[in-house]
Amino acid sequence: MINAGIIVFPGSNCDRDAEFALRKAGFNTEYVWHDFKEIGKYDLIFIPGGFSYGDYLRAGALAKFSPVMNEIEKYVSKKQGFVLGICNGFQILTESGILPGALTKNTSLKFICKDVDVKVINKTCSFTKFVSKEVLRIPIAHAEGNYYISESEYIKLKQEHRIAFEYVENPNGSVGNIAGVYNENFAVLGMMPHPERNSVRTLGNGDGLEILLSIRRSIEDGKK
Amino acid sequence: MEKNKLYLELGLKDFEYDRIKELLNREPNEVETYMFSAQWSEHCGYKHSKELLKKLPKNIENENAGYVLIDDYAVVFKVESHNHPSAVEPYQGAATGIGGIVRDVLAMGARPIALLDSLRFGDIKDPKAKNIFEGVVSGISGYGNSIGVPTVAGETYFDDNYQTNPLVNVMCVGLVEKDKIASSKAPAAEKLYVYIGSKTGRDGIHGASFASKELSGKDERPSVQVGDPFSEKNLIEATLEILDIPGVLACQDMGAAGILSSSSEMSFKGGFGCELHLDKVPLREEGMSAWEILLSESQERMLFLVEPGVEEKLAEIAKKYFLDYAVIGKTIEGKNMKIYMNGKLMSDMPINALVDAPSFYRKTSTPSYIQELKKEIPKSDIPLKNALFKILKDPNIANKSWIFEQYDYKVGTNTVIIPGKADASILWIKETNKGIGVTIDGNGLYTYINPFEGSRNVVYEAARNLVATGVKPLGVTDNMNFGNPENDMVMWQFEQSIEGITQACKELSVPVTGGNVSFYNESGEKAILPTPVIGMVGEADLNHIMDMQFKMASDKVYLIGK
Amino acid sequence: MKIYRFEALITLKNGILDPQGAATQKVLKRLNYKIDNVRFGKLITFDLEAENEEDAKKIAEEITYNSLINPVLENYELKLLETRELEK
Amino acid sequence: MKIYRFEALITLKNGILDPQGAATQKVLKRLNYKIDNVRFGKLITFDLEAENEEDAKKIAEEITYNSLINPVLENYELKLLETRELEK
Ligand SMILES: Nc1ncnc2c1ncn2[C@@H]1O[C@H](COP(=O)(O)OP(=O)(O)O)[C@@H](O)[C@H]1O
Repeated sequence: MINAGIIVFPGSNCDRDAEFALRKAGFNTEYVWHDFKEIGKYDLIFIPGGFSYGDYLRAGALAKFSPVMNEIEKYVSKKQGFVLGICNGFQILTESGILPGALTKNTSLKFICKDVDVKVINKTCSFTKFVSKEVLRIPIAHAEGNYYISESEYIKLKQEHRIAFEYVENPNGSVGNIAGVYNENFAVLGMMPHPERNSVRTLGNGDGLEILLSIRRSIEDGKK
Repeated sequence: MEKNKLYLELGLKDFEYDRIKELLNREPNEVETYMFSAQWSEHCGYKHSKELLKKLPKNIENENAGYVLIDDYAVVFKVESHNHPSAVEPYQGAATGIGGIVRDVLAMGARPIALLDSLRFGDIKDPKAKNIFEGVVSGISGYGNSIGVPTVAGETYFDDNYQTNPLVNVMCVGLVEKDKIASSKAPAAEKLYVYIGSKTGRDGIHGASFASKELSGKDERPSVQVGDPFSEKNLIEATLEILDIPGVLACQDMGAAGILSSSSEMSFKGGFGCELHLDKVPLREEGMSAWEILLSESQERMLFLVEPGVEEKLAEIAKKYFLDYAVIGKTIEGKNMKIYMNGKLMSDMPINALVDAPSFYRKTSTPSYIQELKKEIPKSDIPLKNALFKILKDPNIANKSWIFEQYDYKVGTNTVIIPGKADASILWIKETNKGIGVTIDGNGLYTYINPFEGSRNVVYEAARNLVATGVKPLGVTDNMNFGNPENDMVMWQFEQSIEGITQACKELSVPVTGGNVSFYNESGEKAILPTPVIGMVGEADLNHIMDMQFKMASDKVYLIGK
Repeated sequence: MKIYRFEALITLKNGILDPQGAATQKVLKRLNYKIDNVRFGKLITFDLEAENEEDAKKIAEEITYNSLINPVLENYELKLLETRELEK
Repeated sequence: MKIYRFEALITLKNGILDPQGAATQKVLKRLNYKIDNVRFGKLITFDLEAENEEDAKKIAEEITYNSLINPVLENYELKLLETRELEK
């Protein structure tokens, strides 16, 4: 079995959605409350969307002090498995410095909920290796999804192929239309769009499931 | 202040005060006068409406929210208005409106799964009206999105008649397995009242009370309530965990008249008395007096009744979710409510006196404006083509995506039909093939012209919206937005409207599961259009639902009906 | 004409709930800081072009009161930070 | 032990876009105000309990830098507003 741990912070609200989608993608799922410290057994750590700590101060800012975040840092540096942060999860990963850049207010200053098209930029790493399409239709739902990174760091990200997804039409002002980025060793992905919201046909065209399935297959291949 | 003047300042009438003295067999003291003023206010006491509301074909009495059944699930739903707070502070008014209705549904033990909003504002070209409109939408977005409950449908109208008195009606739908429905009725004496949630401050203590007591300088406007969606989200999860603990007997949200009304109503429904210790209540501000603590409408608080010994488990859950916790009293044998502060007995009186506000119902007759209206035949000489463009340009007809794209209508991953795609939205009951159809509708103009038929039509419109998506209507919740009920015309409109809704519900065989009344929607001379708002839910088989998009070129279009 | 730079310090009125401050405080307390009374406000800076200081102050007050604050919930304090000549 | 009240003034770094400031400025310009460089920041006040001023300042810096700001986006200035005796 491939095990996914879904981190639940006070204020997370896509944890149950993630659980449903991961199960559909064939993962064995467990919720991990933010005070918990034993995360070594998971093949995938999923940091779901929502408003951890109400998104007070800044989105994702207070969550970085939860005990589980220290463990996630260790998990990442020891390369124990994959980490996927969606929406608020992405914000938490940038706030805690695991991923570069910062997520700021949408240029419209408004929350935006709609389906958008995102281009898969790097199709060689585990998260996207088995994705069949070039462009995925995935919902966004955020007020602070405007990805900021300095010019020099942007160039570096590009050179290192660490941009995972780009919006076809920029909804929020993100530098370089960035919708998702990887860490240095491609084990951590943060993205604003919600693949877990489009994981079954009843809810859309199922494009989101492709990403989750790619992760599962990559983990399975790695275990062989 | 002289005692006998206080009651007048607080909005009680002379004959009501006499009634209170009769019920108590004595003069009420200061705290008690405040208690009566809150419990006998229109908001809590339904003085002008309770007689007429009895006509509605109800399926459930006396709970925080009503429900209908779909297989093994109860679909809990209710609508509530937050018109006045939204006029004063649009963002917070709307936000706290969401918070309040969510807690009503939560108190039934249901997980909130959807929100709907019915909104009315003045002319959108007017900067003030626009300001209120934008503030309200962002308040709903800010609060609803944060607590993770999708706002899946609504309606929005702009009309001069709502210029200074906007309508903000919000509806929440929740889902619970039917044998897990919670009750607000105290089942026995000597059980503990446990307070869970945010601290109590001076917010939302009624304007009437304030005018008389507090306002000393221009900077003091403490009655504005500020929403804290983070605490609400925590309260949702905490409440659902708490209700799973054996020995948790009843629960209620602290809404209007906060601690006072929740504790007295829970005890009263069970036929018991209660004892409260106000010094135990977690406070946010210093120097709060007994009446302020009792009447405060601070947000994000719930009251539970538990077996002694179980309270420690609640304390742990409260801690887990960053919430305050306190045992503030207990149920007792007898019929009295006893209020203590720092060991001193502040009040001891029968609960039924408090809960049983007098009825102000009176007969009315058809007002003259109806005759006048009948003489007026609307005419228009705009050429048809121009008329079409005019209609399409009208903000009431134009696309509403500016609004609903600010709402997270997908969180929860149950929204099978999303806003903009059909006349109603549909929510999936996961792991089944069933869906819940939801819609909310109102029509002030029709209701003004003919309150009976106009209101009857609103129920039918809601039903048509559901049926058009393949949903079978199951139940109705109503929000009656009217002017000053002391005015005969308004009272007549209200009565007619209730009768129209009653008739329609009987014709369609759908029960009214609950509702809300909002009177005094006027400013200056002018009352709003009488605006009953109908929320309706129904059942869908997900293999047989339909949205309104044309599917393919060369498909035929038919018009059916008269 | 000169340019006047103002700073508006906007704070919540006493008694008005500050959910951000409260949550931030709870988190910091859990990290064992001896912290209390955390309150969030806004800091808005802006430049005004005006004939003289008196005018500038009047306009700044007007803007702050009418547009920057919500008088139902907030108080403010206005500071003139600097004055400089208008560059042509 | 004493109580030290601090004020953290948090501003966006130069070059970081401030959509809120830009939007407000647009509205105010439309109202014919001669306004420019509108920038939004945060003002956070808090009380710290500490042995002495030096300690208090050190802790306040730590809290502000590690928790209250995001160094990718923001600068800050910290001010000690007042000191008072701890009431027992
Ligand atoms: N305030 C609102 N909140 C959420 N959705 C709204 C709101 N106003 C309108 N909508 C949505 O916009 C769509 C169109 O609404 P409306 O213009 O009222 O259409 P109709 O008159 O055909 O019902 C519907 O899906 C409705 O739910």
